[in-house]
Amino acid sequence: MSDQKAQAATGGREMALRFQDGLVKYGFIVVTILLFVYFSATEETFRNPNTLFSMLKFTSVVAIAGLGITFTMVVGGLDLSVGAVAGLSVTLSAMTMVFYNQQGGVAIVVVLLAGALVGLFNAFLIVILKIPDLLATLGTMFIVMGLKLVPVSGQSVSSGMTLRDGSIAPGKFTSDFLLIDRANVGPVPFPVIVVLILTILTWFFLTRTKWGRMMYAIGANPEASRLAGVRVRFYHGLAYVICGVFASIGGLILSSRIGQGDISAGSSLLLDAVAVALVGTSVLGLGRPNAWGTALGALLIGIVITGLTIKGFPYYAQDIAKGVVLLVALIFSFTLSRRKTRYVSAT
Amino acid sequence: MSDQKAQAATGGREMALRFQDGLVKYGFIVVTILLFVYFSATEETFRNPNTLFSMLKFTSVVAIAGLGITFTMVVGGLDLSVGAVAGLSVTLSAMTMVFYNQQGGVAIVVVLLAGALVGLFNAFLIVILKIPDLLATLGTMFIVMGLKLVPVSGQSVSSGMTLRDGSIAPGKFTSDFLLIDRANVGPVPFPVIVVLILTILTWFFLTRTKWGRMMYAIGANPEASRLAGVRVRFYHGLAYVICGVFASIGGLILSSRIGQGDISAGSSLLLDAVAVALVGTSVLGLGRPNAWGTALGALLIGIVITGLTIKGFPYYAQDIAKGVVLLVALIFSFTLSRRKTRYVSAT
Amino acid sequence: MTSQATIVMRDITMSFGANMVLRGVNLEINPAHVTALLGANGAGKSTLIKILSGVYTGNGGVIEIDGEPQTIDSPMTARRIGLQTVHQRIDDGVIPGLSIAENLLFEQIAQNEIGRVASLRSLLPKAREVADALHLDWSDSYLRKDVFEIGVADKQLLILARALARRPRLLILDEPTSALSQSEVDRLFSVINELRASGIPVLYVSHRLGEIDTLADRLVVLRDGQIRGEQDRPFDWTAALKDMLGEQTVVELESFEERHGTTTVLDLKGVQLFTRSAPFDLEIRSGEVTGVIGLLGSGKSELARGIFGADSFVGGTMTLAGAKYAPAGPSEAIRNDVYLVPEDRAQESMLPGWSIARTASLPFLKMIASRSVLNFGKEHALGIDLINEFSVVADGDEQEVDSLSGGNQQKVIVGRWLHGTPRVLLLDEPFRGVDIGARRDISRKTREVAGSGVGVVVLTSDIDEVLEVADRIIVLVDGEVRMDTYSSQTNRDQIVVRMSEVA
Amino acid sequence: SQSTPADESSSAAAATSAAASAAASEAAPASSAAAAAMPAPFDAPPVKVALVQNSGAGDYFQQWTNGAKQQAATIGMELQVYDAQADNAKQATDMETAIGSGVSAIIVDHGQADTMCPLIVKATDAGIKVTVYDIEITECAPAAVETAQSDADLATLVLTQMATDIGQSVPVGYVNVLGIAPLDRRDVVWQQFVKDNKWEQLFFVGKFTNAVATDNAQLVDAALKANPTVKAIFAPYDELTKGTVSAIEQNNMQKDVSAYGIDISNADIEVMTKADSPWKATATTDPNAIGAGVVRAMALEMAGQLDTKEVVFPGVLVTQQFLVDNKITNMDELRAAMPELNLTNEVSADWIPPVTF
Ligand SMILES: Nc1ncnc2c1ncn2[C@@H]1O[C@H](COP(=O)(O)OP(=O)(O)OP(=O)(O)O)[C@@H](O)[C@H]1O
Ligand SMILES: Nc1ncnc2c1ncn2[C@@H]1O[C@H](COP(=O)(O)OP(=O)(O)OP(=O)(O)O)[C@@H](O)[C@H]1O
Ligand SMILES: [Mg+2]
Ligand SMILES: [Mg+2]
Repeated sequence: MSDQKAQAATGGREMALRFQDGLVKYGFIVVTILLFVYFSATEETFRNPNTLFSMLKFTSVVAIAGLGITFTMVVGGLDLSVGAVAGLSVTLSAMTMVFYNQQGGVAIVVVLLAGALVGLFNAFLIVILKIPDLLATLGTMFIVMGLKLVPVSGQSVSSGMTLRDGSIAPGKFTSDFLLIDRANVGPVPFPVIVVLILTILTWFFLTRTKWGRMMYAIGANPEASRLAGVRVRFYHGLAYVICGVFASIGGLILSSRIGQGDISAGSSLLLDAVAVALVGTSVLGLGRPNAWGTALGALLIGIVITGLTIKGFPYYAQDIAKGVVLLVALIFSFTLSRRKTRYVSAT
Repeated sequence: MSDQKAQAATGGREMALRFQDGLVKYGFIVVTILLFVYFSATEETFRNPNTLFSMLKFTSVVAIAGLGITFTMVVGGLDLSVGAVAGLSVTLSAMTMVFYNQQGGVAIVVVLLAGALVGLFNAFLIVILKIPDLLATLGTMFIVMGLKLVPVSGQSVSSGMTLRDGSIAPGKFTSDFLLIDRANVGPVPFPVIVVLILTILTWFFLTRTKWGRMMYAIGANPEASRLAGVRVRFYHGLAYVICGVFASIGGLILSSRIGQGDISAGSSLLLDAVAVALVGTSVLGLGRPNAWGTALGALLIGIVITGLTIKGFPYYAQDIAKGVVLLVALIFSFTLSRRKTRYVSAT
Repeated sequence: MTSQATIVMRDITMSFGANMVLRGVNLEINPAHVTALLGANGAGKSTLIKILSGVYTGNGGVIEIDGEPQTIDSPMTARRIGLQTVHQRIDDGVIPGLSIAENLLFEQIAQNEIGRVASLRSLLPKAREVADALHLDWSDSYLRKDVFEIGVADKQLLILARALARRPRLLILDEPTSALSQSEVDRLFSVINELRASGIPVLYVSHRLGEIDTLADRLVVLRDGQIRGEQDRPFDWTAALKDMLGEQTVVELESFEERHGTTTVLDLKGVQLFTRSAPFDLEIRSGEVTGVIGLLGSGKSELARGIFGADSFVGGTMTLAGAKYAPAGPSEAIRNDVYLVPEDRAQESMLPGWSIARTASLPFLKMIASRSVLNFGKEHALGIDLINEFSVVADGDEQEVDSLSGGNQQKVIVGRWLHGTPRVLLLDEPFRGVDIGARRDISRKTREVAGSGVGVVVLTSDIDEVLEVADRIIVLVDGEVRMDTYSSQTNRDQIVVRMSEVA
Repeated sequence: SQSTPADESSSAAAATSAAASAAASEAAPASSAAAAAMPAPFDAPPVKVALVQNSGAGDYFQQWTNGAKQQAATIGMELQVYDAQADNAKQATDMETAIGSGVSAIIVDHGQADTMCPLIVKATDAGIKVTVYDIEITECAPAAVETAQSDADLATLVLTQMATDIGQSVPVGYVNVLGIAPLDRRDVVWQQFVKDNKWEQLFFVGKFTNAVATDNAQLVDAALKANPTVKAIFAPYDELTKGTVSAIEQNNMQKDVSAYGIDISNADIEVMTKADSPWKATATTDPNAIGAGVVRAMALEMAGQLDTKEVVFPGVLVTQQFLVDNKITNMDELRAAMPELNLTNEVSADWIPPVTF
């Protein structure tokens, strides 16, 4: 705040400052493009459109979870339970189809409901019991991770498995459900379409509608919002419900991709999704969580990881890359940016 | 906050309020004791002192990492890189002894230096580059996780392994190093002693010295602290360096326990340590991060998990338990507590 | 009282835990009247207002509007009934991250008075209408700006405009002018007069008696949670002050004999405050109180913060008692015995949940620590000292500062610096939101300190305040010194003229 | 999770065993009624034995454990299960707790030799009988019994098949993660086959994460795009194989590229038998049977009837052809068609009722 007065005061070299602002605003996108060009130039495989699409496809889950987290970041929180929810969705969808021999449609409904339910639970902890977001969702994470394993006694669910009563599981992953991940629209994989739609919806909701504005408001200044008669608790909770639903959508794609109720699914999702959403806050120098930023963040990380893999780097190079990307993004929005970034904290 | 005013406003029934305060202050400890009594009563194995000590030993690493995190929470941040640092320590100590055939003492020095170094890096990101704590340490976490695998090309380091150049690794874990975890002082395992000492040191530093006082000040209101002459950047950074060192101490114990450079070591540490430190804020109804709270939190989680294991619950029951314990603790300090809890946010 | 009172409050009570703040307030607000609400810090003014505006639901009493009882259980209901409130804290009014336009329309959006779906562009015209309520001619590009980037003054104006947007049945203003410049205050008053003319009642809270004198038709005084006095024009101020401060008789402004410092303690050379402003030289002398006065934005805080090392000047050098002085930060300034009481109490001085003793000892931990280990005995003594010296109203040195009323909070954070050994003591807006009693206490202390050979600088935008405390008066305009003289050699009017001169 | 994946040949549900073990535990008293036949210490049930697992998570370990429990029930052995959740450090403390808890024998299932050896020695020194599964401890803890499935054996079985299918000097791909004991052992065999058959290894990818199949699909996908000419891919762990298969399908290369794996599960069978699946053959053991076998070894050791300190459980080769011909859709049918999976003849004795799955 005052640093920034000082910074501004030291100004005068207008040119320099304008350049800096440009850097903050576009630097990130430029980096993304440069990387893309570099990889395409050096790796013929990378140029191949299939590569591009399967890359987008692989980042779709992270992107969707990231969008969910974006909502919670907008209201000044952070949902740590997205990974667990995605995992839950995988197990649940498998159970619905394999144990109870239901149609894919039913599985989808069940999963979305479950996601909303976990979101409601988070909302309850946060707005009713007044537990800070970060801590509440951490607790939820542990609980969901554990609970989902109870009905399947800790096992992955796969068709033809033997049930407790010794009978063979009647159902299997229905072909239509498997299409969620495997269908293409033209050359474009269906999950990518989903990401696109969800991003546009999120963007519209957050920037163009009353509800979105209220969410930004309670994130930035809950007290002022309350004094202005905003139903703070409602919107705060709503963000978590939406986040839960988004996470479960990501879970559906995962489930359809794996084709069985893999109990380990989703465990690596949380940190990536958080990273993506954080990177997103700095894209375009907006300095606040936003839909396109998150989507771009996912894309960028996808590019980096695919690029490195094709270039034959070992898997642990990817973690380093993730970290570096994240920090670069943060430097853009916090170190270089002269306006205070308004990503409000989680507790 | 203002909700809480409202809550307060409805007050008046003094008795009830006093009971509530009692609950907030001691409820948590009571829960711990009850659980302990219950398990001891029902499980003869649990009564056995060996069990008690190996339980304490088991929680020692989490407790130490938790103490580290406590420092960063005091200055209003949160260090997400502790798990990665502990993992790094394991790999580094193994490399020093196995690859370079050094003494255990050397390994210890190297590890502690590395821990401090990572802490410095976090400090740099946070106080110089002004990246919010949570985000900066998230980035560091990714980078450290990846970097530690480069020199060992992603493999666990064990004595007698073949090196890149095809030769056999010259060294092994020295017996004195292995004693770190395996030595006993009387009946008490050495790691437990370490936890005790570190807890006392932390408690003294935070509550009895001017440094600790200034750290709490920074956590409460950085700008006000700065204008009161506190060297905010220095102490904010210091907290992260200390945290790094603590994390690496935890890593040393892990390393000596595992007896090899297990690359997966520490991966489960972060969330547990955070949970413990958070639980700690609510113990004694202090509502702020504090040394004894963290230690007690670790103990409680240790009791619950050991108890459940001995009672033969499946592994996933433990996650559920962790979540529940965490939430109960949080309800004590946020829902019931009438004073605003002062765990300041992470960003 | 006229029978057709618009708003009637009967036996309003409110308590925070054990602390009973309002003990049966009876208040009538008549149409076409500006009713001024006076009261010492902590009298309960804001609390009363928060009950009227549905922020708190009081524990007792009735509110009648045009005869029928109303239950105001939320800000929403209050607004629906037509009670518009501008709360004391500016930060409680604006939402950073949203544009000025969105902030102007915020309540309407929240209440669905505007379409649920709208782009920023489509909001601009409506936003301009709202701004017009206060004759603010803000350009579209300005309306698109993030509220975070605008000055305190504009924030206050924005909030006022928003409150006026829909003609309210009652307008409630809680210390609306503490951040406004004179011209802006005048603009606000003219709008208030229009409202009054059109029959709309206004409830007005302020510590600035001058304003109340020019504006109010009636004044009510709140003390110990009850109405202790009501007057219609013309006002008898001594009576009002007695009602306000009760037994604690007003320390009559003893016309102090002017002191003239001889030795220059701090010497500023070629100091430049804003990039747009010209550099100037300035000497701060020990043994006298230097009053720096200027409108908001004139750079008083820049000056103070620069000397204190909290921010760096655009340019210039300083020498402290002959030695070169260029503090890298506040800690270095303090080591050189240069202290600052900053402008914004809540943001820049107070630590949430910290006791009086802890707050007081923070700048001088060395004094209460031996080899860095704290001595709680000494700390306790320090706290008690402070409470006695400044007659702070508190349960003891363990009470949390947040739970004190404004004036007492200010006493604590001013008083704590006097435990050090100041050579230069800077006070930025030390009287903001402070009642007359506390104000006299603080200014008396300040003069004592100066008397003991300290260079004291008081920065304020209020003429009464500066005349009350300062030996020497410096007028600051747009970051430049326009007048530097002893108060005996100037007068109020001259100062006003100089202040409002534009470069 | 670092649970040695190579063994996670996920197969039939824990469920079977759960049901059966219920039955068996009723059988337990009966068997002790015939206690005349039972050698000490099993003549006085229940005999407390601790099972210290590196990980109980996931299908493989669930079934391993249930196989063990089921066999244990038949001879009045009461298992106290410690589960370290793939955390080597926790397994160490679990082991200490077990030693302190006063059991007469301990079974150690997976873990790091460096971590567990000193503790195993500590146990054997304390007179506690120890049987380990899949940890190399013969040198460091000679007093304990070491059991294992033969990874070399498994790899040889499937690679021989691969060699006969694709012949010599062809371009191949390799998906594996080194640094994990069983995968390393399989790697040795692979290197040998590559040399002997003059195969040209075009790529070697693979990473071990919490979601192996999905994450490796991404790697192999990229690798395939870079090397479209490969004829066959060896991925010696079914999670890796599944990833490989889905990557091959991503690129519609089922016709040109075939995959060879190790381990099998219901899901795997589904994958192997679906129309033009590239997964041609796999080699496996049944974790239920292994669990039971290890318990039998422990029992014999406790009764002083075990004449060796090393027990190796053989694996079997399962080809796509075999599955299709016999219309096999899940593990139970596979076991029916391949009774040798039950290992009933390995380390058995007449007083130990055999269990099948
Ligand atoms: N949320 C709260 N919790 C506890 N006490 C409170 C709270 N808000 C106000 N108080 C106390 O109620 C009393 C009245 O506060 P209030 O803000 O109404 O005074 P005020 O007349 O507005 O003073 P000022 O002129 O400084 O604004 C004070 O003693 C204050 O300490
Ligand atoms: N953090 C900030 N961001 C944007 N504008 C600011 C900030 N702080 C102050 N300003 C504005 O900059 C101008 C100079 O601020 P400053 O506080 O120095 O004025 P001042 O002369 O001290 O008047 P006052 O002390 O009454 O606010 C004012 O218009 C103020 O509103
Ligand atoms: Mg007030
Ligand atoms: Mg100012």
